[in-house]
Amino acid sequence: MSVFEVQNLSLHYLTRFGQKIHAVTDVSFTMEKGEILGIAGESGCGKSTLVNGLMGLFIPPLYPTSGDVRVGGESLMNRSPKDIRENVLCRKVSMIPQGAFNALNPTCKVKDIAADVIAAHMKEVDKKHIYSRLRERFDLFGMNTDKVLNSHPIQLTAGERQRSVIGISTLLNPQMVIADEPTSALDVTTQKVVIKMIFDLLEKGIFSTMIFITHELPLLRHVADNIAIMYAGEFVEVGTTEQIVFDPRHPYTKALMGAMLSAEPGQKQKKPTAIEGAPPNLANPIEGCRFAERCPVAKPECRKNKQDIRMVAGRQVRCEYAE
Amino acid sequence: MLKQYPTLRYILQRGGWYFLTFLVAVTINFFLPRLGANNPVDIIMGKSASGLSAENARIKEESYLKEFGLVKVDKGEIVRNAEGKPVKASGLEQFANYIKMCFKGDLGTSFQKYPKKVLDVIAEAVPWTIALQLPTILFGWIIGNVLGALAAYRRGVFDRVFFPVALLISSFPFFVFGMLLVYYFAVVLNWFPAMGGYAQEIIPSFSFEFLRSAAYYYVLPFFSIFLILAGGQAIGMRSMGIYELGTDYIKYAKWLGLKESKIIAYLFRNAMLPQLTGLALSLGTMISGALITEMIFSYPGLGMAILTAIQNNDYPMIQGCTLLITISVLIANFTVDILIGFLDPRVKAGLQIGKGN
Amino acid sequence: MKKGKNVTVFLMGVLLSGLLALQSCGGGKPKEPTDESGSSFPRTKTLYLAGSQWGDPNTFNPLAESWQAAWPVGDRFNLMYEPLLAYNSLDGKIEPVLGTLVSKDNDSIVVDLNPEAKWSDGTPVTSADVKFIFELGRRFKNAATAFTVEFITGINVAKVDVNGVSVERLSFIVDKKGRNNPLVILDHLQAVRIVPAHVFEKLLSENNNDLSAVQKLKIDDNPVVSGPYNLETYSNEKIVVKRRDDYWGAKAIYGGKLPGPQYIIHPIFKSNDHFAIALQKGNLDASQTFIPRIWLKKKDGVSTWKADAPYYVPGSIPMLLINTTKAPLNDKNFRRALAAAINYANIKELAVSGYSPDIQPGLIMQSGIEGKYFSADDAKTYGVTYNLENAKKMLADAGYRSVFKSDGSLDYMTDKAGNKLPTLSIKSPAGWSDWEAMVSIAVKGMRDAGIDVREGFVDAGLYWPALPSGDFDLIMHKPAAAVTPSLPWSRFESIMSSRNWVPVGGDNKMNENQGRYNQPGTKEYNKAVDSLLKVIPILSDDAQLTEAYRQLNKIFMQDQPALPLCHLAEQYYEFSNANWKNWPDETNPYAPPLLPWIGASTKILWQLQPAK
Amino acid sequence: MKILKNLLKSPMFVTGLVLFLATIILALIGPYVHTITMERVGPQYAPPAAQYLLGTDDLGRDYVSLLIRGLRSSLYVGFLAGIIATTVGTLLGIYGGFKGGWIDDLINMITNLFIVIPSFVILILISSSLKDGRSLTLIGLIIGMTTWTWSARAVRAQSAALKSKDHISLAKINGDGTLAVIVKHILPYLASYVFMVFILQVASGILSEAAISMIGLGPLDTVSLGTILNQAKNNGALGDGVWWAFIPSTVIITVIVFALYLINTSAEGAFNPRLRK
Repeated sequence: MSVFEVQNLSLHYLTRFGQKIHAVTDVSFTMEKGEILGIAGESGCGKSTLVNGLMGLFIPPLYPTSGDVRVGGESLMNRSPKDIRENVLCRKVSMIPQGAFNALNPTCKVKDIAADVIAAHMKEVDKKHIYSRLRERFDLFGMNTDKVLNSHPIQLTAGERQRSVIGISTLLNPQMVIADEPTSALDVTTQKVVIKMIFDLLEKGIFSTMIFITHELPLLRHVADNIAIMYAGEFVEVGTTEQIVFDPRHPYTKALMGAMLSAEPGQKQKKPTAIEGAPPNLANPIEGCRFAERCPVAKPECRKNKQDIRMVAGRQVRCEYAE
Repeated sequence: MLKQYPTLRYILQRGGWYFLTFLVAVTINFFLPRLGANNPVDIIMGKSASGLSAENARIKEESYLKEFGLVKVDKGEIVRNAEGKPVKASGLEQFANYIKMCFKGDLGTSFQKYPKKVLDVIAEAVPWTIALQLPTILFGWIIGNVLGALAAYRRGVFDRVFFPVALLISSFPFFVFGMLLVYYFAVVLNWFPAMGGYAQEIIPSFSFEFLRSAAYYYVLPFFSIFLILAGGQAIGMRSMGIYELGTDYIKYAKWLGLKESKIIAYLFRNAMLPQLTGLALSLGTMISGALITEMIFSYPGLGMAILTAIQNNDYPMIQGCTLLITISVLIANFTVDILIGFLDPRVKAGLQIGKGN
Repeated sequence: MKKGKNVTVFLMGVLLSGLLALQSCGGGKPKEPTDESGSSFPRTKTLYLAGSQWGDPNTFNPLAESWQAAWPVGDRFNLMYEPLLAYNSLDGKIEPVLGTLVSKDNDSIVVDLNPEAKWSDGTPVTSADVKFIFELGRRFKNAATAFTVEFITGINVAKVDVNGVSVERLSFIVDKKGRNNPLVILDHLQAVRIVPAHVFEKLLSENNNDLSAVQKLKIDDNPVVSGPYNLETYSNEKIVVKRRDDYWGAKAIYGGKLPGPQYIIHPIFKSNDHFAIALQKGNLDASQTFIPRIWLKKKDGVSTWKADAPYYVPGSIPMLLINTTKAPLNDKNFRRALAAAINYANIKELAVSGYSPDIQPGLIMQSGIEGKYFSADDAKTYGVTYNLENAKKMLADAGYRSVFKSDGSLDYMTDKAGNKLPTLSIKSPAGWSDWEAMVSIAVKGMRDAGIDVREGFVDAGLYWPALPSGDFDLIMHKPAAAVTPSLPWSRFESIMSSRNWVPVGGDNKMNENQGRYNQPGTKEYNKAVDSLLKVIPILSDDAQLTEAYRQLNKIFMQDQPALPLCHLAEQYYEFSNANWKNWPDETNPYAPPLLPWIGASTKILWQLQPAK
Repeated sequence: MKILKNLLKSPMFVTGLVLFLATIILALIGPYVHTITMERVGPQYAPPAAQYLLGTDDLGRDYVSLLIRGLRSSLYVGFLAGIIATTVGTLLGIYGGFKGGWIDDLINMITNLFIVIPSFVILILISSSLKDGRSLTLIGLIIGMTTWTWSARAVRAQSAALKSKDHISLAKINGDGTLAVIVKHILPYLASYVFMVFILQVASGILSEAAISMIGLGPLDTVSLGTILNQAKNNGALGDGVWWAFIPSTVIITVIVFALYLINTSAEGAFNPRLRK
């Protein structure tokens, strides 16, 4: 049994005027223990929506259209928000958000936020116990634990903050950790430290699998086992890191790589926007290839023919002409 | 020298500015009324001279000028110029005299309420003003902010109904609201008394009867201010709350699966900080703020005293009242400055890094 | 700095301790009441009256200025300190209080002091008390009653035997070389309240004979009074007086009867409309305030003297004083045109809710006690009434020309020589709504007649100093507002007298004739005015008196130094029978329509009965 | 443009704008549709009837005419006060927030001074030294001169937050003068915020005028919505059930202020994307 399974997951937003926006369409993948999956794509491609879907967090106006998400065999679909909140978030699937700089409540001390997390998921735990557990966990991170726990976020360095966030998110040993650009605001040295810490935690078995979302493909190269490229709500190519980085087959992946590889790793200014044109409007039903409008090698029928995932050179590609 | 005690330095620095503000305000409040064209004695004489001969009127006028310290006095006699007219005391001389008296704890005697002491007038009126305003402002602030935070967090139907209503309520001119309350609940329905601070047949004392009566008479004035105040606060809080709702830490808290009540608490705690400044301002200005409510309900308080003092150029009264307002505004602001320094770690951290505020 | 801090700390202390001690705002004395119900005054024994005290009660010192002292000590209130005589404004009779009027002639006014009269400390009221207050002005020029010494040279005291009782007979000697005015002395005898000399002499000697120091005392702790009530308690919300069961007059004047109400409470309201609400709700038994559209309140039990318009008894005349030293206002034809341009009917209906009769030209009212001096023929012959066409004609005849803008509205006015005249302004205190309405209506009419006039509503702080210094074009004023024995002479005197004439400018002030009418020493000076004003007070023959008044009124109408607007009550008088009944009214006129603390109306207190 | 488009989609904004424009149109074309007359047209407090649609006041004048006049006055006062308060407040707020240090403290002190001195003290004192007394313009000026403190505080906070933004630090390093930085780099960012401050100041100006008139310190040279209410109060109209003396002017004040609040709130949502959802 896989640790994490996603089958044909489609998600939509329902606007106030009854319009459906299909933000995520037909996403499938499975992950095994110890695996790190990188997801890359332009901003607005549906990454963040997918993240909510993967956690079973369907807060209106976000609704699941179809498909299933299973963690350790347990489905996250059709469960009450309270159930998800209490039993899934943090315990099964946990999130390391983007921009840890602001992710911690500025008016609370780190230990209080962490204690709130424990209190939210466990019944009748006494404070002392919570703090000793916290200290134990934070001692793993190679920081001045007492100082960090007793500080307000503003008093911490960026690295300390990011590590605190990771510490808090993994406090309850989730099976899956979703990290959204966890290192984007950090300098190169700190980035390395943080990534090392993530590997450590994975190795120690504190969490089992991880999804690493970024638009910095070069970073994924050092981190991920597999990479999924997302475009306009769809996975367009999924393969091993080697395959995606050195041998992309989908035109979009190729374009993305072209824009990417020239950039120095860690330089966030260069965003993968060098591709001309804009993604399609997901409110309108799209029949053909979603990338066709911007695709340098598009053929007329691309706009008509629905593109399905197919296996090309050992990886999944959503392009009938890829080879 | 205080580098190692940044908090203390911050407090002293703020305090220093407030003290300076205080000095300037007292000076301005002293000289401002005296810039006006009319002399308080002229106003008094206009009322009390009819039927007097010119000679007697002059004598009376001079005795007032002397009594109020508006002319120079030497050994109990008015100093006169060559024509025998009294020599006016200059503004600076009056100011020096005023400051001297202040240090003795004497704010002087009211011209208009002669021979009442300014301090007595204030001591009689201020408890009512505070009793009317303080709970109203505090309750209005708390309830408005809680509702605003709820509206921000819940959105949906509650917000869609609550928000326009709050907006409409705070658009309403509060004095008309007060008058309509009087008309409907006092005159038409006869549920509540129309005016006064307590029943006329009661003498103020610490008896149950007085307190009950005061509470009964308190209802309409309270609501006349409360609803509109709470509405305004709720709107401010709602928009602060929605702003905070979009911040990363709230999103993260949701992802962490924190309880709703906890998230609202986070929201409230952060959105409240800017609202505190508003609270300080209303608390500071409450001394003069209840004037219209006093008029509409014939409620006891300082507002009317200030208005009549200014209309009649009652210098000592104006000075006394503005001194009180100055002190309360500045203390309220100072307190909030310090409080925010303690409540908001961002400000505190800023101090330690040495950025000032 | 340390001391400044002390003040701060002290003030904050006041703030906080005040919050904790609401009862300390009781003003004078937080004395426990003594009646049976603990902390309240039973409604059936308490009379609620209002309208005489508007601000905080500041002092109860009878030597303070009358505007400073709180009800019932200031003004002409006689509940605590009593005058010698009381004037009945209904029949013009002088009624006895501490004294009885024996005779009045041009040499002296003679009053017998009631031998029964006693102070609340048991000492009798004697001639020493009377002399103390009437002659205080000789000892201290700044005494509030200093005006009396201009009129009397002294008070002679004699012991006489009246019906077998030894009585002190006081002769107030008219100062013939001075003002020579027994009429005003009569006013004073019912306006000046007698105070206990033994109490105040003691206070004076304790204060080094410094009257200012004594005037500062509040005299609010069990004061020594002669009247039927004494101060019980007060705060900024109300003043309470309690019936004195040992009041000397109960036996000596009222046949052993005490007044009905045990307490009188005067609530202090901050807004005009509260009086009407309080009367309607039965929280107030009588009031003396302007309540518009009083007929609408009838259904709620609020009554007035007359059941129908004008509801009240006219007694005073609000008018526009004209600054007669300024062009074009120095032209009497112009002034008469102003008088013809005012729509008096509109003023009566809109500004004062119809509480005025249709007025006749001149300064004499056509009804009441002074009605006997009124001549309808004179009014018709010499007076000016509202007539726009006539006003325009008068202006044109006098050489004034109005220039209109293209839209038909008035632009400006030119005088005989063709010079543009400045816009005239009518000063009136802002917020006195009935006066504001009168001014607006007057301005409207004058502009319709082509006169460039505007409303000049100013804060009271500017109005009061403007009046005596003559700093106005036209100004609202109500001269001789109190109904006293000297009316209508005092009204003429305060509009027309040149006795103290000084020009406008500098520190010059005039406390009567503020419009500077009839400047002495000029060729226009009309000697007849001042000689008539001088002779009327010493005329005793009714025919001569009527003739003199006719002359004076004729001059007034011809010269028009002021513009009377309507005839209003001296004091408004509204009452409710809900809790106390038997108030005097037109059908039961046992006392004048005043609240029961002025003049002859005090006797109302003995006639009131609880309604239930 | 995009913001405007977004705004026009917001029902709150559209409602606010329509209401506000309606009052403006009423003020502008009212005199052409309805003959304005300050003459007496009927008895005192005549109830609404064909010849005077909203009845008459204490002087028998037509309330429709008075309300149109009053509306014009109130809008004038609101805009005058709003412009002054926003200009003064924005300039001082931006400058203080941007400069920081003792200049900020000084400006903060001036702000506090204006809070400490009650506005009606200034109003009475100034009007007593002017020959013509309190004019509508004077009241607008004084409301503006005493309410800018609020704008200054609000703008200061925004400006202080902007100060640390990269492009501004860059401009400073490039040697631009303070004024240049403020005009070129800060004002454009704050424009939308200043607009919202202005909207609120206009609303508060209209309410303040009404409150000042209610105390009896209203304009002496013209009719305003506040003076209409004050007249009605002084003449005991409420006690006699003369609702037409109160309700129409109250409704107009409420509608203007409500419309401005709606515009402000929806604009806040448009300018601040976080509020948009």
